Amino acid sequence: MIVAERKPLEQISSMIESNSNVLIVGCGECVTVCSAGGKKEVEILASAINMLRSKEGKPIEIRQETLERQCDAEYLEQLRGFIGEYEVVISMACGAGVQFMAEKYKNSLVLPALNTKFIGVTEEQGVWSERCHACGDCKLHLTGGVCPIARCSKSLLNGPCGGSTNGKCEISPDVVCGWQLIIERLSDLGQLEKYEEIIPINDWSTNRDGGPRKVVREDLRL
Amino acid sequence: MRLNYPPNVKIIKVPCTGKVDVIHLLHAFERGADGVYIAGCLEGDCHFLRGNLRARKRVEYTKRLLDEIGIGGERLQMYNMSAAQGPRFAEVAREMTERIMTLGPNPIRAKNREP
Amino acid sequence: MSDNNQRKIGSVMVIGGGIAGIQASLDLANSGYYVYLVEKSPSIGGVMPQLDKTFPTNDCSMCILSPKLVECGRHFNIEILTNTQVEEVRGEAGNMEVSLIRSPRFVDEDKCVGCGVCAEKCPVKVKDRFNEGLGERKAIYIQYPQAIPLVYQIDKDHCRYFIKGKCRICEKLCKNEAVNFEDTEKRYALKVGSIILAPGFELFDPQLKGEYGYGVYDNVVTSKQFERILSASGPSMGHLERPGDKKEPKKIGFIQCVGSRDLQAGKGYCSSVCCMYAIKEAVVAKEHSGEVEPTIFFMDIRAHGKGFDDYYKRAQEEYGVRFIRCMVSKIVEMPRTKNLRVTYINEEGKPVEEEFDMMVLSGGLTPSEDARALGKRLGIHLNQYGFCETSQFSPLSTSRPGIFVSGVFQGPKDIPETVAQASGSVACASGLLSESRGSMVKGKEYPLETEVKDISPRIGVFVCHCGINIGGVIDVPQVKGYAESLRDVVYAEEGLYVCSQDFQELMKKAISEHNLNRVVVASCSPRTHEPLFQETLRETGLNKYLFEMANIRDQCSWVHMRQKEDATKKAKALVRMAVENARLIQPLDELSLEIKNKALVIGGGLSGMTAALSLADQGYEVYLVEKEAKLGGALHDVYYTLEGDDVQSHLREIMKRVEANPSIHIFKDTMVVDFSGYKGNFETGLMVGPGMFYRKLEHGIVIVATGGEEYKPVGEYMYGEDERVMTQLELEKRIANGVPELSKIDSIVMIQCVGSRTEERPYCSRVCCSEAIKNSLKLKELNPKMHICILYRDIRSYGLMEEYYTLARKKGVKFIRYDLNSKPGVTVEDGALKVDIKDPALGEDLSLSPDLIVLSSAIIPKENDELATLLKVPRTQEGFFLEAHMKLRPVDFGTDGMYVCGLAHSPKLISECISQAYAASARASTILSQERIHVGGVVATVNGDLCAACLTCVRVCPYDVPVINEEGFAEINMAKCQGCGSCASECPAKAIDLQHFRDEQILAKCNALLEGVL
Amino acid sequence: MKSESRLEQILTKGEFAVTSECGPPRGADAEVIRKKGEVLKGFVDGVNVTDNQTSVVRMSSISSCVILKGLGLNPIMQMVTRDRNRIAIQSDILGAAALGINNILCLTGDHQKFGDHASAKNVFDMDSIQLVQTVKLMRDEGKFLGGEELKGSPKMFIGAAENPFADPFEIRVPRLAKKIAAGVDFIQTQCIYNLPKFEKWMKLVRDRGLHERVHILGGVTPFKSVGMANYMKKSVPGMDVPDELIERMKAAPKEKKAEEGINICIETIKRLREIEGIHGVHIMAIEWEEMVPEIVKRAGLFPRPHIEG
Repeated sequence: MIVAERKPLEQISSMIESNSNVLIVGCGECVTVCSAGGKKEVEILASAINMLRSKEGKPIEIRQETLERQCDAEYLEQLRGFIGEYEVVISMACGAGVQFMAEKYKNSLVLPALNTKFIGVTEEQGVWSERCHACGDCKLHLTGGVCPIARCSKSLLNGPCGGSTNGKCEISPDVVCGWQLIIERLSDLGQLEKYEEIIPINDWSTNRDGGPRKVVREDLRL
Repeated sequence: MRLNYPPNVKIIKVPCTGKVDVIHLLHAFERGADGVYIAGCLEGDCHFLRGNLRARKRVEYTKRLLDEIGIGGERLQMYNMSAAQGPRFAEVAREMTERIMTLGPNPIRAKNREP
Repeated sequence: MSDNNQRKIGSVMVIGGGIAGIQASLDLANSGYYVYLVEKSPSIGGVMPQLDKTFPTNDCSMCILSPKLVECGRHFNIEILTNTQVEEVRGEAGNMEVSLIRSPRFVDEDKCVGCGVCAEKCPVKVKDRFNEGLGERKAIYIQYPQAIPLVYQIDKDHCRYFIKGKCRICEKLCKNEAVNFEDTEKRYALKVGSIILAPGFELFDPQLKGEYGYGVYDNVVTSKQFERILSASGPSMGHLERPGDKKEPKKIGFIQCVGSRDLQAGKGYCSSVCCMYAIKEAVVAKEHSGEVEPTIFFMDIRAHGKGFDDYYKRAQEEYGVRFIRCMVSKIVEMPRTKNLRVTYINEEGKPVEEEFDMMVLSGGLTPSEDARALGKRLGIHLNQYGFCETSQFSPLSTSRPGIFVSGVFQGPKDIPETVAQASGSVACASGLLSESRGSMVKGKEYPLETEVKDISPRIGVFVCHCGINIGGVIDVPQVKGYAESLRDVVYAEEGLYVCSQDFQELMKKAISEHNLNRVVVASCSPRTHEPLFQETLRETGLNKYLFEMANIRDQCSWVHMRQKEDATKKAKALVRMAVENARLIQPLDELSLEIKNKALVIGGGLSGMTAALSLADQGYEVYLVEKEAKLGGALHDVYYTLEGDDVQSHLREIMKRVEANPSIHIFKDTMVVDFSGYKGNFETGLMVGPGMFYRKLEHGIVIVATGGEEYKPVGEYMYGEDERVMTQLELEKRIANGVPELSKIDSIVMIQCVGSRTEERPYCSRVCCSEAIKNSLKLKELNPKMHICILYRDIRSYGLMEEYYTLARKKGVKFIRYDLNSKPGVTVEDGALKVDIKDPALGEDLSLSPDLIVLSSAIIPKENDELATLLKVPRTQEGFFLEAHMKLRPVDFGTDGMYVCGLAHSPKLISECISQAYAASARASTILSQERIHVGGVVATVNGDLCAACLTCVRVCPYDVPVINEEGFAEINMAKCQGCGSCASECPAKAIDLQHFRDEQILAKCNALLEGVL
Repeated sequence: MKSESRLEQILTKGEFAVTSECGPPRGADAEVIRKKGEVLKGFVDGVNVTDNQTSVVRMSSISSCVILKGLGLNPIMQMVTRDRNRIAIQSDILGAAALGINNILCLTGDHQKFGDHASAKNVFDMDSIQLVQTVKLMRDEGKFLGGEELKGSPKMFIGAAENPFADPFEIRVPRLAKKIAAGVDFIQTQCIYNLPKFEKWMKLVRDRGLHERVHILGGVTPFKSVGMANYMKKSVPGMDVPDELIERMKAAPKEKKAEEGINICIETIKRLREIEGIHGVHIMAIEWEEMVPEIVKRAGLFPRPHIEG
C-alpha cells in the first residue's frame, strides 16, 4: 500500500489561515489502512483545526467526508454537489488523490494534509516500512526477493558498500543493510553464486527519470 | 465511601477504557472541557485483558496532539485504580482539579469569554 | 411407594455464603436448579471481602468477588437466606426436608433499600468485626459497603434501644419504615433434592499460643487483621500503620504455622495457604511503602500452587522479602517503643534476638465451631480436626448420600481449589437430580417488545430522593422540573425511593399512559440497580436497553454533600447527559441461538473420564477423545495413594463405567485436527484411528483434559546411566509388583525437586513430596529397618498429608535439606552408588552410599502445543493450559464454553484432578443445560461499507474475534464478542461501533455535560 | 601499458608501491593543496585526491589533481557515484584524462547524511563496480555507455577500494572478484589494524588466485592519539580496531602517543610486505600528511625506485 503520515498541524493550519470554511476529505484505501487519512483521522484533524481556530477566536466551518478512494473520478464525483461551497479543500489522500481531486475540481483549492511516504507494508500493528520504489523494472528475481533499489540507502545494484556494519546501514544503526538482507536471502535459498554476477548499469528510463509514467491497457479501454 | 471530591468532576461511563477513542477526548476539549482524565483499572487487572494499556497509549498520543493544538497535553491524564480504591478516586479528582486550576481555563473557553 | 420412586426435587440448598457457596449457587442456578443459599451472617461474601489482594496475581479481592456477589444477589433462582442456620435434615438424597432457624434482623429486607441514613445517625459505635476489631461500625450496620443483600441489620447486643429501652432514631429516620424492633426468630422448613456444604473456616485463635503475646502486645496482629490494615477500604484507609500508635511500621515479622503443623495445639495438619498469604502480605506491605522490611519466619515454604513458586521467588528477588527458616520461640514487647523483641534459633542453631515494629501471626485454618456442630446435626462424618471426611476418589461426597461438600470445610485449601470444589459439588448434585432439572426454577414471561426503532423518542425521567441521601443535598423537585424542560422528555416524576416496589408499579403505569419509549432514572448507581429497572422495562414490553441511569447519588449527592448548590447543578448536568443519551439509545436484539447439547472432552485419563461420566450423569451426550489406544492416561502408573487406596482397581472401575455408559462416545487413537465455533456451537474435526478416517463433531462445550506425565530426568543424577537410579513412579511399580529384591535393600536415598523449581521448570510439581513420603512408608512396611533418606528443599505435605510426613519421621525416615545451589552429587565408586550432599542446617558435607536412588521427578504437561494452537487457548510458559482467572475461574478458559481440568492445568493429586473434572463438568452444564443462548447486546458491529479490511480490529481484539470475511470486510461474531470496544476505538475507518456505547452517544453525552461551557 | 601512470609502472615492474592521500581544501586556495603535495613529493608513487569525502563539500578532485600533477606528483583521482549521473561522470573522465590525469579510483561515496548538505538529493545512477566497468569500456573499447564510440579514449589506470573488514564477511572475497571481473587494475584496502583477520582474507583471495589478477595495496592510517583510535573503532563504519592496539596507545607515555601511532603503522607496513599478493601500501595519514615521509623512510621504502620516461 501507499504509506503516508499526517503533516504537522501547524503546517496544515497555516495553509488555511485566511479561510473561514473548509472541506476535509479522507480516503478509504491505503491511507485508511496506515491510519493517516481514513474517516477517523479526518475526525481528529477536523477537531484539531476547530480547536486551533476557536482558540484564536477565528472560528472555522468544517465539513468532513471520506471517499472510498480519491484516485478514481467516480468517487471524487460524490463531492460535486457541495465542494463549491468551500473556500478550500483539504485532502487526506496520498499525493495522487490530492492532485486528482484538484484536476477534477478546477475551481477548488485542494491542499494536502498528508506527506506521502512510500510503498510499503505493515510490519506490525502501528509500524509501516518501505519495500518498493516503483522503479518500473523489477529486479527481485536477481536479488533473492529483496529490492536493492528500495532497501539499500544508495540503491546500489552491486552492494553492499563499505559502510555496512554488523548488518546495519551506515546511515543509522536502526536501518538494516539492504544488501545484508539480499545476501542472507540468497544464502538461505542456496543461490549465493548469484551474488557474483554483476548487475549491469541500470536503465532508469522506466523509473520516474523517464518522465511521468502511464500504464495503458488498450483491451480495457472503453 | 462518600468521600468528598470537587463537583466539577463529571463522569462518562464506558465499558472499558479500551473503548475511549482519541476523538472522544478531543471532542471534550473542543466543547470546552478544561481537563479530562481516564480512570482505568489497575494495569494487569483489565477485565478485557489489555483495554487499559491500549487506552494509555491513546492518551499519550492525544496529549501530543493537544500540545500541537496548543490546548496543552497536561490537561489530559490517565489514572489507574481499582474499584476498591475509593479514597484514591477522590484523591485523583482533587489532584486533577488542582492541576487544572493551576493551568487555568481551556484556551478555547478563555477566548470565548473575551469581550 | 418408596422414597426412591418419588420424583426428585429440583432445588438444592447451599449452606455457607462464602466464595464456595456463591460459586455453587451460581452454577446450580445457571444450570436449571433452584437454590437456597443459607448464610448465618447478615450478608454473603464470607472471608474474601475482608482480604486486600489475592496471590499470585495480586488482584484486588473485593474487585474480583463483587461481580459474583451482584449476580448472586439478583439471580431469579437464588434465594439468599441470611441470618439463617440449618437445624436438621430429614429424608434421603433427592428428597430432603431441611429445618431452618432465622434469627431476627430487625430491618425488613423487602423495605430496606440500603440507603444508610440509619447508620449515619445511629449514636452507638461498636468494634467492627469485619475489620477484625480494628475499626468501628454502628449498632445498625451492613458488614461492608458492597454487601449482598444490601440490607441493614440491628446488632441487638449493642443497640441502645435494646439495652436501655430508648432511642429508635433509626426507626424515625427510615422513610421506608423498614426498621422493625418487633422482629423475631423464625423456624421453617424447605424441601430440596440435595445439599452442598460450604461453611468455610475460622482462623486459629492465636491467643492459644501465649508465647506470641497476641491480645497482650499492641503490635502483634493476626494475618487477617493485617489484611484489613493493608486494604484501601480498611480501618486506616489503606495506610500501613500499626494498631498500637498508628505509626508506620518498618520492620514487620511474619510467624508461620500459628495453629498449623502443631501437634501440641491439636493441629496436626498444614493449613496450605498461610505461606502464600504471608508472602503476599509481605509483598503488598512492601508495595505500600518501600521502607518496609518484611521478614518471614517459616519451617518450609509451601508454594505448591500454580505460579506460586514464581511469586515466592519474586518476593525474595524483587521485593527483598527476607525468609528465615526457624521457629520463633518468644516475643517480648519493649515497654517504651512498643516494639517487639523476637527470639529465634537461626539455621546454625544459634539463638538470635531481633527487634521488630510489628509482628503478624499467620494463623491456620480451622473449621468453625458452628460448622462442626452442623456436621454433627447432619450426621456426616468429620475427622479428628472437624473437617468433613471424604475419600480420595470421591472428594466431594460426604458420608451422607445427597450431601456434598466444598471448600475449606473439606480440608484446608486456597481460593481456586475452593471454587473448583464448589463447582464440582454442583456437578455431583446435578448428577443426582438431573431428571428434575428445570422443575423448580422460576421462569418469567414478558410481553412482546414494543417496536420503537423508527419512532421518535418519548422519554420519561424518574428522579429519586433516596430518602435524604439525595433529597437532603440535591433539590430534587428542581431537578425534576429541569428534566421536564429537556428535549423529548414527555414525563418526569420524583419519588422517595424510586427502586421501591410501589414505585415500580407507578413507573409501569407512567410508561403505558404516556407511551414512554425511553426511561431515565436519576438515582444511585447502575452497578446495583440497573437490572431492577431494566426488569421493570421488560415487564412493560420495552427492550431493556432503552434504559439509562443518571448517577446522582454515588457520583453527586454523596460526594458533594457540603456543596448543595453545585450538587444540584451537577445533578442537572448528569440528568441532561442521561436524557441526551436516552434520545440515541436503541433497542438491541439479542440473537437467540440453539445450543448443541453435547460435550467434547479431550483426553481420556482420570480427569477426562471423570468429567465425561459426570456430564453423562447430568444427562448430556459426551464425545470422549483419547490420543492413545487405551483410556486411563497417567493413572496407569499409579498404584496406591498416600492414604492407602488401591488406584488400579479404581481405575478399572471407572474405565468400565465409561466404556459401558451409552451416553459416552469414545474415540481412541484419535487426534483433534480442526476446530471452530463458539460457546454452544462448536465444530471439531477428528482423525480417528487406527484407520485415520475423518469425523466431524458438533458440540456445545469443550473440556480439555490432556493430562501430564512424569519427567524422565535423563542425564540428571545418573538417571538412565545406572539402573539403580529410578523415578518415584518406577519405584512404585516395583513395590506394587512385589519385586522381591526390594525388601532386601538396606538403604535408599530419595532426591526431591528433580526437574522442578529449577531455572528451566520454575514451578513446584506439588505431588512429589507426598509421593516420596508415600513410597517411604510402603518401603518401611516391607522392611522397617530400611534406611530411607529424603533430600529435600521444602517438604510440601500440605493439608492433611502433613500427618503422613509426621508419621514418616516417626518411622525413622530421615529428611535432609539441600539448597538449589548445592544440589546433591551422585557418583559411582567401585560399583557403589554415592551421594554427596551439603547439609545447610549443619553446614557439613555428608556422604551417603545407598543401594537405590529414587528421583522425585517433575510433572510435565503432555505434548499439547498443537492442540493449544488449534483451540486458540493460552498456555503458561511451562506448557500447562492457562485458565481465565487464577482465582475465580480456575477451570474456565477465557473463551466461553471451553474448560480445562486435571494435570493439563497444573500438577495435582488424584482427588484434586477429580474435583476439577467435576468442576469443569458443572461449568459446562451451565451452557449445556440451556436450550438456547442469547448473544448480542453490548457487542461491536461492523459497517461493511466503511470497512477497509485493514486488519486493525483483527490485531487489536484481545479475544481474536474479528475476521475478514469472504466479502472482504471485518466480521465480528456476536457470540464471541465480549464488548470491550477496543476495536471500535482503533478502527481507522470508523467502521466499527460498540452497541449501546456508540460514538454518537459518547459524543452526545460529552456535549450534554459541557453544554453552556463555551 | 594501459596508461602512463607511474603507479602502473611501479606495480608492473613488481616493485612495492607506496601511495598516499591528499584532501582538497574547503575553499579555492590552491596553495593549500600545493603545500600538501610538496611534502609528499619523492616519497610516494601516487596520491589519492578525495572527492567530497564524507559528503563535505571541498575543491573538486579533478582540479586538485591537476595542481598536484603540476608539482610532478602522480595524482589518483577519486570519483564517487553519489553526486554525478552517468553523463557527468563520463564527461569528467574525459576532461580529467585530457588534463593528464591517468589514475582513477572508483567509489560509491559516503551517504550525504554524514556531510554538510544532508538535505541534498543523491544520484547513485551507478555503483562503484559499474563505474569501474564504465571507465574500462571507455578506455579499452573506446565507447560510451550509450554505445557510441568516443574519439581519444581516456588512458586511466583503474582502481577501486575494498574493505576486508566490512560485513558480511562471507562476501568480502566474492565482492573483490566482482570488482576484478568489472576490470579493476588495483585495489586500495580500508585501513588495516586487525592483521590476523586481514591475513585470513588474503588467504581466501589467494585461494581463488585473485591476487594474480589485481594489484592489492594495503591501507594504513597512523593513530595520532588514543581518542582517534577509539573513534576509529567505534564510529567509523567497517573499521576493525583490535583492543590491544588501543591498549598499546593508552600505555604509551603522554608525549609519545603520536610516536607510538607511527610505530604501529610502520610495523603494520612491514608485516604487510610479507604477505603474498600485497603489492603496495596506501598510507592515509589523515590531516597528518607531513608524517608520510618519515613513515616511508622508517618502513624502508625510501628512496622510491626510479622509473624511466
